[in-house]
Amino acid sequence: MSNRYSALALARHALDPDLSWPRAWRSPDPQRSYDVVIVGGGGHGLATAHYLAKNHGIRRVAVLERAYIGSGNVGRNTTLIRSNYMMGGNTNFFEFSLKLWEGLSHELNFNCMVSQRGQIVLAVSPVQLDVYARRGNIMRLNGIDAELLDRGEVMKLLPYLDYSDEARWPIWGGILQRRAGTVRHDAVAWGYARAADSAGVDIIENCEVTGFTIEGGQVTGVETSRGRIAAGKVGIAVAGHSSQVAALAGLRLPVESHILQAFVTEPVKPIVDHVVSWGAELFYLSQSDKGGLVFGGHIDGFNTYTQRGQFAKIRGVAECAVSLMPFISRLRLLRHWGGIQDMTPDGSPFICRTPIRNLYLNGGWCYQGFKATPASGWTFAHTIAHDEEHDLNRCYTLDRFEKGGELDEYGTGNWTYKQ
Amino acid sequence: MTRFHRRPEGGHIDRARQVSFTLNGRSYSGFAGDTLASALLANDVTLIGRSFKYHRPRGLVSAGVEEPNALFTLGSGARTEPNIPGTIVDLVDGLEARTQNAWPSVGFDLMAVNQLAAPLFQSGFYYKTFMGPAKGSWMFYEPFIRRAAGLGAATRAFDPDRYETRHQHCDVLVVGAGAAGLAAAISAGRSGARVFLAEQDALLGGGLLAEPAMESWRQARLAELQAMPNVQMATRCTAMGLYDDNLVVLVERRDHARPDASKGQPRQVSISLRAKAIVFATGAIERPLVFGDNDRPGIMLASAVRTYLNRFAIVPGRRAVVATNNDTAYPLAAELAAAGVAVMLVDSRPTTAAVAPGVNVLADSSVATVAGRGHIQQVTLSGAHRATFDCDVLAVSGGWSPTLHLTSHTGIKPRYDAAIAAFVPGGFAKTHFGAGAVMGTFGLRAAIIEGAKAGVEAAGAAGFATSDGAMTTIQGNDPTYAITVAPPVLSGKGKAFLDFQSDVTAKDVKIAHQEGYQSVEHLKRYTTLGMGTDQGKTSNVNALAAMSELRGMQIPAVGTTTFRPPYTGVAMGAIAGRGIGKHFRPTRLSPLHDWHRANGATFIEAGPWLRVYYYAWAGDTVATAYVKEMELVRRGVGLSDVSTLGKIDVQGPDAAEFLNRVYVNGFAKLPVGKARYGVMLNDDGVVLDDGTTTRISETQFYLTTTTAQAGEVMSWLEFLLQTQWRDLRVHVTSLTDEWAGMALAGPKSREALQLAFPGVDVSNHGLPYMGCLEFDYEGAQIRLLRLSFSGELAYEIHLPADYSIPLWEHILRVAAPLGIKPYGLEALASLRIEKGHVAGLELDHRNTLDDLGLGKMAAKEKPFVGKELRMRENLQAPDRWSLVGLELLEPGKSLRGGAILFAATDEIKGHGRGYITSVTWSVELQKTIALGLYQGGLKNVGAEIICAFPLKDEFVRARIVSPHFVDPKGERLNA
Amino acid sequence: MLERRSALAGTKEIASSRVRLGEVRGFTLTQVAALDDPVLSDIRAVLGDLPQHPFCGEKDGRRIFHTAPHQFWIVGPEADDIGRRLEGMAIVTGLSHSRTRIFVEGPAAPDVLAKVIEIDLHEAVFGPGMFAMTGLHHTPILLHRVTASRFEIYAMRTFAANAWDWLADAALEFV
Amino acid sequence: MRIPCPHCGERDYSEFRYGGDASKQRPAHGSGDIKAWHDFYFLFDNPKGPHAEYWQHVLGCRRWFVLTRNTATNEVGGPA
Repeated sequence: MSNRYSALALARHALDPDLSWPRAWRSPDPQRSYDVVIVGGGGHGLATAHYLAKNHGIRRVAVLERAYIGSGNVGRNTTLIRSNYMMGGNTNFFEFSLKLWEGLSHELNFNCMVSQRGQIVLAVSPVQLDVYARRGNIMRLNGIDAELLDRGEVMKLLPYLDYSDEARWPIWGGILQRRAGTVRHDAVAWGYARAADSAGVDIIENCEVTGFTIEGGQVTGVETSRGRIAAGKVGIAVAGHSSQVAALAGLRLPVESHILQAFVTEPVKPIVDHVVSWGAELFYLSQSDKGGLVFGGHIDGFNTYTQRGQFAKIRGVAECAVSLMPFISRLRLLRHWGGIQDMTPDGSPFICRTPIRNLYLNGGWCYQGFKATPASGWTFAHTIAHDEEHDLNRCYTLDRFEKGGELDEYGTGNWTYKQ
Repeated sequence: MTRFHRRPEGGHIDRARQVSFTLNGRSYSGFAGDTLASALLANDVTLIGRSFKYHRPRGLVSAGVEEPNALFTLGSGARTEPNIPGTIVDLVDGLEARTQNAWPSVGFDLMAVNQLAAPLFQSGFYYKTFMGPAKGSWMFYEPFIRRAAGLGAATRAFDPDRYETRHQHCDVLVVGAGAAGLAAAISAGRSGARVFLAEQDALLGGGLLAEPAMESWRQARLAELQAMPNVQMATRCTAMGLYDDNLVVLVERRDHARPDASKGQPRQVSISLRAKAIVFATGAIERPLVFGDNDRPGIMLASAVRTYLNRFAIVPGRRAVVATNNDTAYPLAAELAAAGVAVMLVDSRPTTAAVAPGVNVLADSSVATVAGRGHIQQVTLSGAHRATFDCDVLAVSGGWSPTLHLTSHTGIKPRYDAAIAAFVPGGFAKTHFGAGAVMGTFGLRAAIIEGAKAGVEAAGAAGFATSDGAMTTIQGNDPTYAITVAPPVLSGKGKAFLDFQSDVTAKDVKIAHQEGYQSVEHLKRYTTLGMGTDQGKTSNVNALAAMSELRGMQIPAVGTTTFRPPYTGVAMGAIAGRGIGKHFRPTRLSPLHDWHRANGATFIEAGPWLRVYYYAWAGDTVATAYVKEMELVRRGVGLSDVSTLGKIDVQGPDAAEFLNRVYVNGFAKLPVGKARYGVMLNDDGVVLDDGTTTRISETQFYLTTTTAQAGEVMSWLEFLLQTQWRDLRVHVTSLTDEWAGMALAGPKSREALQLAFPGVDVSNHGLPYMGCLEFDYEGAQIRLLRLSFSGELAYEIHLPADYSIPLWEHILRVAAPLGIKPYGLEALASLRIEKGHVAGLELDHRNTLDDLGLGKMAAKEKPFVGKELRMRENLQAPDRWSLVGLELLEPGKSLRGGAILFAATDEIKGHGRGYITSVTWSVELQKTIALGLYQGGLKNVGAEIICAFPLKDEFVRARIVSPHFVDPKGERLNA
Repeated sequence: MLERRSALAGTKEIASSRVRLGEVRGFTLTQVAALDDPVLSDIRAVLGDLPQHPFCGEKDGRRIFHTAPHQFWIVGPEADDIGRRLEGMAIVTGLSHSRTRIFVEGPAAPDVLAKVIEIDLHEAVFGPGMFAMTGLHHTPILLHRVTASRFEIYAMRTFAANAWDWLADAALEFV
Repeated sequence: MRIPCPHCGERDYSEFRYGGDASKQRPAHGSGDIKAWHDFYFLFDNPKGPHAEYWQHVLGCRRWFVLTRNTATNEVGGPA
């Protein structure tokens, strides 16, 4: 019977208790060799496998995951998608990603709950509003939706913010991207896995890569906890641990690993209908479909691989939440957690070849890994298949710092820990 | 007929203090010492909610924080608080509670139709549908899903209550004041260590509160503790999380005391407690049994029935069935019998423990099905005795799960102990200890002894060697604890619930397994098991058991889920404390602030600073006022507050060499008494900051930075001196707070100076451009610099901050005949635009010296920070965007910051050739002008370009000109 | 002569039986730093024995704080010539206007401070005569415990009003 | 996390400012070697384990110092 998901299939299963759904993805043993091995079964790795099969007809692909798929940042982020970028290179890449998001549930036949509820970024000074305007103008000039809001318009859309004189920084206005929003993060990993699997990709969980076999400057396979696997090409997509895995191939990266924390409150009936971001201090919040308010702030600010955050930062984020939206004060925090992410000097990622032939890198995602997932997989698949960067990811190379090609979207300067 | 009723005596309640409260508007009464849950139960209110997905009737399951069902919305108006378990709410007079998730009422809930469609709602159903018909169809379905989800409703009104934070330190923290915790606190306390005993409950005693036989022991221990001044006891105080280096965050709740925010009384206090050692005595949480319709009201955890019976003196009807797979339910059966309840004890194990008289025991039997929708009425058994019994309550015990959440917050994985069918702490850090049920020690006597030992060890770890672990305990041995977990029923009729709150059944786990969501995290995320407000405290282990059954593995092989803080939900306000509203971040004020405020200033936030935007004398809106203030400076003389500039004292024999290294231009040969404009790069060759630095003596410089970068630059200089160039004999100190600064600018500024400081030679000869005079005026040390940000003849007067207001007033007074007035930030920033000075918007960590038209400043010979990396290919590209001036060519239209620039012949799309940073009306040229960055920069002078601002559908023509709109030759400032 | 005007000129002392909050005016704060050890002994020749962090030295009506390696703060009377006497031998920086001196006094003083100050204020750990450079609401302060129940805070002048507001608010429940 | 300031003693990490990898050797002032400066400034070992790093006690004595911390556990101290 068809494995296709639909309301009809659901009804059929409801009526016939003996009918059971097949596995969303198989659990195969690794074969001896593959055309392409992707290291890392997170959103980016699984998306890459999907597009390798779908766009390039490369099906002898294995995705190797150390734990269970989606165990990394795809399941730890705050689920935001947007394409409000102004630097050449970023703008089109992230808009391409947003376009892929818009069709993703259909493409994967898996409801990822792509919710384009709109994101509003709030400016706390006239100067900041000018800076946002520059970004918004660039978006419009590249066919991306953006609207400039004055204080009054923000008050209409977000009546529950603190507009009183008690507010430390007044809200001067904001910029709205209606097509931005949220996505059910786990569904992205599962949906890509299911699609890739049905195209013949082997998804191998609990399989840790312990080394690379490199002959004459060219990668020919990987050593894993489940034995050696030969590969024509190898792609690394393990953001958060890129330095660790790249080191196995003798590479040193422009990356420091930092923890970013995320938070969720108890579920309540609909109360926040947009994604709201604040310019006073990095802070962003949205309400999940389950009803919890999901939010986050800055990285803790020093490199670490522990997935525990510092309480001082937790308090700082709570102060942001309550100061911007005082009603949150009475809601209860249900859970907070941390994810390890690659921070790069300029805050922009890598999707590129490496000094080792047939070894490719996807990482350095800083804050923006989740929203980039579809475009990241799409362009990484292209880069692997054609052994060259696509126009969309041409600026995300490893050597950009040697050339002074930094892509500092937010003007924070070349500091991994200040991005 | 009533089922649950209150006994005339006994329990930890104060019958002398009656408390009245309402549920859904209807009044009830209880006693002081009740929880909302116990009071409702005493009133025989057993149906208190509807389930999340299927809207099944639900009743109380527990008597503690683990409660999955009995969630209420408390309070009203701005104090509305949803999803609060009635089991943790102190009953106070006038308490308003409402049931949730049912319409119109929990008794008759129309949403119960969901139950008909139940098969549709099996786990993961929403991933499989709501996709059609078109792309983005989810946007149509989502609102319905959102409204159906979300448990209770919150309010958007601002929280009127106050929350505090407190920092505290102790030697030994004991978490949990049950038998083990009390013993630990005492033995640790005897060592003289500072002990903090934290208990989440309103009373100290934990499980002892349901053990009548232990009451005298509890009282005696409390007396011992009260006699120890070094022991601090806190009730209603929950340890929410354990963080690095023994930081435990506790949240203390004071609702019961009716705190008054206007008197500064906090509703909750979050305590950041730093402990040298920690004893975890957090106890254990009982698990339900898994069988069909195991969620019916009247089916409660045995420990809960016992707590309601003994602590709250509530008898659960006339007939009770107690179903268990372990020994801990037996005392309850005995106590129920003693209370006159007909008890049937059903034990799934073949052999049973000893039982008290009056208790009928059926071994080798389990609950198969139950009858009764709104409340349980019958139990039908399977196994050895396939009988059916009527009952008013079914008390169940599926074993115990140690409360190890806190112990695992710093990453220590729990270990599965098959003997007790539960996870226990997988190990401890040097300074961590455990005692009692959390360690799997379920006997009281053993727990007390273990607690006393842990207290001694913890005190030792905290540096208090000698302590006395001798502890009065109880006679006789603990009853043995044995448990046999029967495999959970995964099929059969009637939903067998694992997670009551999220409505996750055994069948859902089966489906997850079939579809391959088999790792614990996949199971949780796919079925939402354990994701509710109770965070799966009663469901995690039963779910693991179900999955291990399906996978044919042992539970440890299936794994455990990671516990995340907080242990129980914590009000966001309590975490934030007072760092909200106007106290969100510190506000920084100029030493002249009081004068500004008293003299019609409108302020604007500039980073941490409050600066003067404009003054009332010039107008009542910034748009009109700043132009007047500019005219004042261009035509007469104005005074402006520049105290926010970063100021740094650079002293030492190598001070000149030091500055020579950090600035791109030379400072080694700067003569004493002279100032010089300097630019610093970061190591990457990008501009870090600019400012004017004055040589006070051979070995002392007075360095100024921009307001925005002051902190960065100070830290950077300290970094270089303290870690990289330790050979340089230089010391730096911030003077930003010590010195105030005021800019005196305009053609009449010299006259104003002469009036202000008669006897000081401020002639062009006495004080030439970029010169500096230091003198004493009326007891104040004055540093008078001749430099200009506006391009006019101008000076900066720096002096110790406390003198700034008197001097400011003096200057305004004596120079009044010249028409002097103060001017604000908007005018200051606009005057610099006219002069083409770069500032914050141009110094954005992306631009190079050449981008800002400062390339010529870079020294050819001497090395300087950033000299190497500024030579990188792209940073030297000839077509980089660099600083230009712009003149508006279409009067009546406007230039705007953030506009994107295009050549006249370009198609208006893409990223353009540059952008506008700053715009102003030029009083000098009487037209709108701007600064911006443009591809190729000044090579395009004279070119006509398009300034695109599509956000407002504006496309305006402008001409590229030199950014130096005013006095390009600098005749004015040299005059 | 110009009148000195404090950053807290506009504020009024807060007083109750449990806590008093006010400002100490009219003092000289001189920072003296040595680039090497020999200079330290020159300084000793003028000031006598130098106190070691975290203990505040009291001598000739002056308080001396060891604020950093080879660096001391000397808090003296309004007219103090100590800076001039040290000039030439060490690096001297006048900071009299850079800090605002706030006192918190009374039985509840430690409770007020514990709301915002992270260090252990227990008398056995941070006793009379000790000081610490630490944070108050994100800003650096020097906290000096003068007696068991009196603390003095040297706050940055531009943040003094902020520190005052914060402390006054923290003291509210004790007033 | 607690960080031991060499002058002020142990304090919460929020009193400090992180300054990055301290094991990297800054090229000599004016060395002129762009490649060396690139590697120094832009590349990181980013080890999972002991890490020597700069911190400044910004809310205290303002000293910069080198701290060894295990990035896998946040445990402070031990050999780099």
